[in-house]
Amino acid sequence: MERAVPEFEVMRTEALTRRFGEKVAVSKVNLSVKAGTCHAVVGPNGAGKSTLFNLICGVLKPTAGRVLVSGIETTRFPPHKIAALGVGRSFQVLSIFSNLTVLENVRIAAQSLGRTRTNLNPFSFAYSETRFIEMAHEALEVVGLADKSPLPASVLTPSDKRKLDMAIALARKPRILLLDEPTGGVSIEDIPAVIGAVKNVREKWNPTLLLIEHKMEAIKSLADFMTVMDRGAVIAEGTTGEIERNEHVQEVYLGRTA
Amino acid sequence: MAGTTAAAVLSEFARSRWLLAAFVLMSLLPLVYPSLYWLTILCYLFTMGLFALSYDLVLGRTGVLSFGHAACFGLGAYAVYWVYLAGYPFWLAVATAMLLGAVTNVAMGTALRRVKGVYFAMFTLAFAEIIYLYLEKQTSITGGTGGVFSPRPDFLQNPALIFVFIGIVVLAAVFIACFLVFSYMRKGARVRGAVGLVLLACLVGYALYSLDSSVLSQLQAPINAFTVNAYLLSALLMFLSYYLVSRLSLSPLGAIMTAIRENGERMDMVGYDTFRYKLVIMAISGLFAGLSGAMLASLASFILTPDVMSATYTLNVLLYSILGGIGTLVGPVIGAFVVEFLHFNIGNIASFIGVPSIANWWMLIIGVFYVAVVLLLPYGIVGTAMMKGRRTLDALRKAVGGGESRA
Amino acid sequence: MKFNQFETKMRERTEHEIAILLLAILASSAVLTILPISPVNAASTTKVIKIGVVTDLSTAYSYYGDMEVNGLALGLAYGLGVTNVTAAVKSTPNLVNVTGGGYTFELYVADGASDPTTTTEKAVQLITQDGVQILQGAPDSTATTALEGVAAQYHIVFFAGPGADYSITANTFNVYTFRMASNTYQDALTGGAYAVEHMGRSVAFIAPDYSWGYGEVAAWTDVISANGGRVLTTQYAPVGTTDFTPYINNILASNATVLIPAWAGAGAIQLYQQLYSLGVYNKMNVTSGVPDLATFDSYLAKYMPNYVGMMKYAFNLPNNAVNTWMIQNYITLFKAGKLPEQNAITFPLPDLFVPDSFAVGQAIVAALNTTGGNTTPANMIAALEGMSLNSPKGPMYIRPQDHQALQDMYIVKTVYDNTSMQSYYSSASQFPTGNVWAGILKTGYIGVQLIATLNGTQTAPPIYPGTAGQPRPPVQTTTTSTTPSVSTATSTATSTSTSTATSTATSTLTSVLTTVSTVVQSAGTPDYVYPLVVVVIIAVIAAIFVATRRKPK
Amino acid sequence: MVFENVLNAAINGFSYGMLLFIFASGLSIVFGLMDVLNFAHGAYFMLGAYVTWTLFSTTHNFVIALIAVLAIGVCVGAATEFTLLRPLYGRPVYQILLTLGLFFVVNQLVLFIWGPLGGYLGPEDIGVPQVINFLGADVYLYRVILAVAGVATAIALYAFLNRTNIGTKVRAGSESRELAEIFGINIKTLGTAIFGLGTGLAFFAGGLAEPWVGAVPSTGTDFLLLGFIVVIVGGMGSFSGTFLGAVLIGVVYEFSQYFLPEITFVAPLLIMVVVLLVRPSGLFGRGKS
Repeated sequence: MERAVPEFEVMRTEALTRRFGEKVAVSKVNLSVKAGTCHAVVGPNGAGKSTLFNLICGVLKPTAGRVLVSGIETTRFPPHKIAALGVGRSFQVLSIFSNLTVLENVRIAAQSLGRTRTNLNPFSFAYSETRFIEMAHEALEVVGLADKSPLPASVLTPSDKRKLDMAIALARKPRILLLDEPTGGVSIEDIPAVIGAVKNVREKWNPTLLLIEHKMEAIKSLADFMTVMDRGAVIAEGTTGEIERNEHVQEVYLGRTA
Repeated sequence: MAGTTAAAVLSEFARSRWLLAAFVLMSLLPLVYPSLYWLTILCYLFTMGLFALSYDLVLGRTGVLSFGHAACFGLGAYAVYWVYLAGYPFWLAVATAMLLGAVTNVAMGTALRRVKGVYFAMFTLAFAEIIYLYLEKQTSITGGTGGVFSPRPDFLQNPALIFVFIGIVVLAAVFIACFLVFSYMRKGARVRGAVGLVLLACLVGYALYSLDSSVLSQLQAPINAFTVNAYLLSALLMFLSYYLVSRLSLSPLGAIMTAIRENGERMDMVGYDTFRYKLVIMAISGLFAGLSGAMLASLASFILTPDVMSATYTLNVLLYSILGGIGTLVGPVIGAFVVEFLHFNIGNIASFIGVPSIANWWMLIIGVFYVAVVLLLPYGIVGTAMMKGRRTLDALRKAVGGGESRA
Repeated sequence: MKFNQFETKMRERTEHEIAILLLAILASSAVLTILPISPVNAASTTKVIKIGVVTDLSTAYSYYGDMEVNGLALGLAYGLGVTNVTAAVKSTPNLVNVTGGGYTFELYVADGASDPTTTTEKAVQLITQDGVQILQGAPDSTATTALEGVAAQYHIVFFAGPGADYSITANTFNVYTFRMASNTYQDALTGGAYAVEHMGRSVAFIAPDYSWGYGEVAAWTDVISANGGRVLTTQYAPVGTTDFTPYINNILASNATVLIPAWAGAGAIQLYQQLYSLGVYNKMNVTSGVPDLATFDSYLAKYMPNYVGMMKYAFNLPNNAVNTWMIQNYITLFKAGKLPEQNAITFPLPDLFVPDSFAVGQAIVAALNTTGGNTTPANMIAALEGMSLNSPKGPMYIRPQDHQALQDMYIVKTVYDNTSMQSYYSSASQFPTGNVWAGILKTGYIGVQLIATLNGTQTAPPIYPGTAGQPRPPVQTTTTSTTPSVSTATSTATSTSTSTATSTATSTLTSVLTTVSTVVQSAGTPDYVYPLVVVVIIAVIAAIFVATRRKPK
Repeated sequence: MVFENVLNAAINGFSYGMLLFIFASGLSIVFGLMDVLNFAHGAYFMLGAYVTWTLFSTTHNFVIALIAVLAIGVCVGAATEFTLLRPLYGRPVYQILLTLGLFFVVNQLVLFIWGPLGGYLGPEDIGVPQVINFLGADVYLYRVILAVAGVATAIALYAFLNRTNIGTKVRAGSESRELAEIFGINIKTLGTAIFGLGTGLAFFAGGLAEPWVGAVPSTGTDFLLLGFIVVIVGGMGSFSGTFLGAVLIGVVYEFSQYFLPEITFVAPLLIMVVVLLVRPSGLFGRGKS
């Protein structure tokens, strides 16, 4: 279902370009993400989707072009500053703290909201700051891991690990959430659960979602807008419906998965 | 208000009662067993234990491999020498040592923004070696290869000081007694409380009993008084630092350290300036390294050579950590105890097991030791004990009646 | 609540760690008490004197360490009038026994590895654990200096070993230090004077770039300028240099007529090899100390053809009864493989540093005869100062001012020698199996030939100002206990390392303490009172604590 | 005089660099393929020198001794990897500690077997004249020979890595272990072989160094440090990087020894520090960590 979306954009990239030597991973990508929408970035492997995410999050610095998050230029910001602007991100290759408990995984992420003075105070207790623990619980609730919070993260199932990765990104209530293949490496029967989790996040907290996905059903059920990339360049943009009717996209991308 | 602070203080003591017990036990040793030999060695063990502890903050807790730690240690040691011989008070010298250690470590840490992993290890190695080679040439301030005689503060040669320490120890003993009674009052922990009380009473009693004129009269020789006092002071500093560090690992910063070790990139992505936190940790670790260096210079060693800045000490502390168990604060300390204990007593042990000739094969022994530790104790003594021995320890606690004392 | 669980988990973890720490400490302190603290003394009928020898058994100087121990053992045996050395000298690793004349000397040999830190650690261990009453020093000068400090702190007599730095009996001298070996200044007085007289007046040096090198050059420069020579250039090369070409070129450019290489340890081979291959020997006279025969013959001889220089000792240089005795008994032990420190590279005849340590042994016995077996430093020092004795190097005189033994020194020429060895060994079968020198019996070797002997007064180094006036510890009549646990020191004598606490305050305080404790003990209170008192105290505190405790909900 | 010094410094620098290259290329290959920071390498170098010394005194033929020592080194290295290093892949700190242990063990063994004094072969012992006159300057002939030998070894190694089948496998493994395994390369066996090769190179370098620096216990440590510097400066696992790094360090080392002796031992360290600050993974490093 198409939902009514407000018009102001929370994030924009202008002619974003990144080269690795000769190879152009991302070329002149103009992306405009509207608040509260779910914007899917699709494309075959090596289309430069993850590179685009890395550029947005500041892991990589662009060769040219700029990134704006809610009007502020973040092109040269280090990752933690961009995160401080309310950009959360989950990873294609799972990135969690395997040897910590599920709760601690999320709590430590929430703790990053704490003032430096409290974070550096050697005589306070990590666990006496209850608000972070409560935030962590909320994040775990919303992705549906609350019952597993005491377990060490390493024992979780792949789908739960995906959810945990998402919860870590959600811990500090980001306004923009970048999900890099939330269903990647998840077994077929678990995929609905993960998609359900993302849906739940949208309903409960309604962050702006920027989504990389291959699974068509996931895209259909989640995304309002789609941007199709191929060899680093954007080849089509529009609402999910439009893109589905776009032949060019059909034969470039959907043709291969179908 | 007062009530809550008192409660906080009490809970602090409750947390560290084992530490207190260990401290009391060690501090009563010179009374129970007044052997200059063992006191000298244990003083050195404590120093190295603290050094290993400071290294574990960096390597074990934060996962940063640094080969320059000896620079903080050695510069701390020499800072005491310089400041104290310049005529400033001892505490100021120690403070300077800690500061210098911290500054050195931070200076190395600044490279972390760009240099990572093995390259950072090599960078720190070079950094420390340059300092070492430079200062070894400055014969006027470091004594060159021959080194200098350690600065030994006068007040440590005063026999009266020992009673200050005994006062501290008695205080600690009293606190332990309180908690033993406390646990005795708790239903189910009776046996442990009673046993503990009796043991403590016997220990303190025997200590006081053995404090007779023969021991005291021997304290009039400055060297004897110094040895006893240096031992007690080093014990105090080591246990105090251990308490602080273990406290630190419960703090938010401790949690951050662990998370950085587990997954530094993700920490960046969730909004931590990991580089800055790493610098903070380098600074703290440098503080303690400098302190241990100060202990070496003024308490534990007889002479001070620039070698204390050389890679040898870094490699030793690496061995301590691996042997004891990386990341388990106490592990490196124990590792240091074990290695240095072997190092000093290899002669005794050799003659004890009837092969006195191996006393001169230290390098071979330590080498085989390295290999054996790495291959046989992959998680170190404490690591293995904490994984395998957790069950045993619980069983033990049940056996002595503390089974359900955990919340 | 969940986070409480976590906190308790955390606490539990640290508790486990600390528990383990406690256990470990307990275990270690248990081990401490098991291990032998002090070895059992020999038969009580004979007087047991414990001597600690901290030397080098593992690094490049270990050959000197061997000489030191062997010499000391033989010297003690000679002093005790032993006739059958094989019976008198019993050696196990790190412990050598020399018995005779109512004495048993226990030599505790420790390996200081020529590292000052290790050396001091071993010395303190020997003093505090084994309770040695006399200390002997190391081949390395820095280590020897460190040992001086230890001796002063623990108040025991110390004999410096091969470590020849002049400062040991000068800048860093203290009254506990004695030295029978010749020091670098005596070397300089011997070699420098000869060089200026017979080789040329313009001199160049090459020396390692650290304190030992500076000391050497300073001493030789003094002597040379005193004898009317002048130093044209001094080349300092960093320790570990393997390529001396630039320095050699500079020296050649300076047109000096005499080159004096002052180099010891690593790099010496490369230095002499390059002097040789760059033809320096044809262009100028090269002289300096001739090293020990073993090193010389196995490494340096081929690069030092018919070399003339000073030498501390070689078995064929002095000619006196003591030397003969030493050689004979050394050979006896060598053939039996019974030398205290004997291995494959041990030279079949007493080498460079054997006579010095031999003299130490003689001096110790002589001093003990004077003091009646009393080893307190006061008596020993009084007995040793001004002592003269006949050493293998001829008459020796221990100067009271700086405790340096004056002695003969030698100027030698290196020669090919295939006769003198046969006069001591009839066939190679007399060598212990595996000894690398078995071959030289028929092939011969590069030895030395005496050119001149300078007596003790000719080679007497200047007395360093301030060494003479140092206060001696007062002489005692009663022998002191030598329990390993504590060193009973009565005076706060001079210490090179620290300023000791003022004796008055100490003594008064201690007197107070002792009186207190004696009062407590003489009150006739039975021993078990103390534990009881403690229990009562603890109980009272506990009662108060429990009474004021809030009810746990 | 100045000309002579410059000439000698240049020749020594280059040949010392070649020596360092032979030594460090072993380190570099091993690290590239297996990410093992081999602290035992220096000890193997020293051991090589001693073994060559002994072999020569028995065979009286330097070339044979060198070949033999290379073979021995390969066996020793392969044995080490197979028995000790296998269980420790992916745990760098432990590998460091293990190889350190080996370092100490080998040092002590050398002390046992050959004693502390060390052994030295003069070039004339192996039939090479000490000095030859070249443009009026005294030049150490052996060092020229050493330089030539070093270049030859470099070429041989290059050919081995780029022309042979196993060489390509090695390079593939250095790029990515996982990929190599996917393509059916038995990375374990390859590791054993390569560690053997690396150690063999260390032994070989030790043998070549014998008539120059001699066999003394301290050489192990000195060369280990220099070798690490070379490898780091060049970039771990990069062949050309190692070669250039070796020449650079060698030349700097010798020139400072000739013209600025105070900084002889500090200069290489300074270079490493600067290089790391400017290029965090070495001059030719691929930034793999």
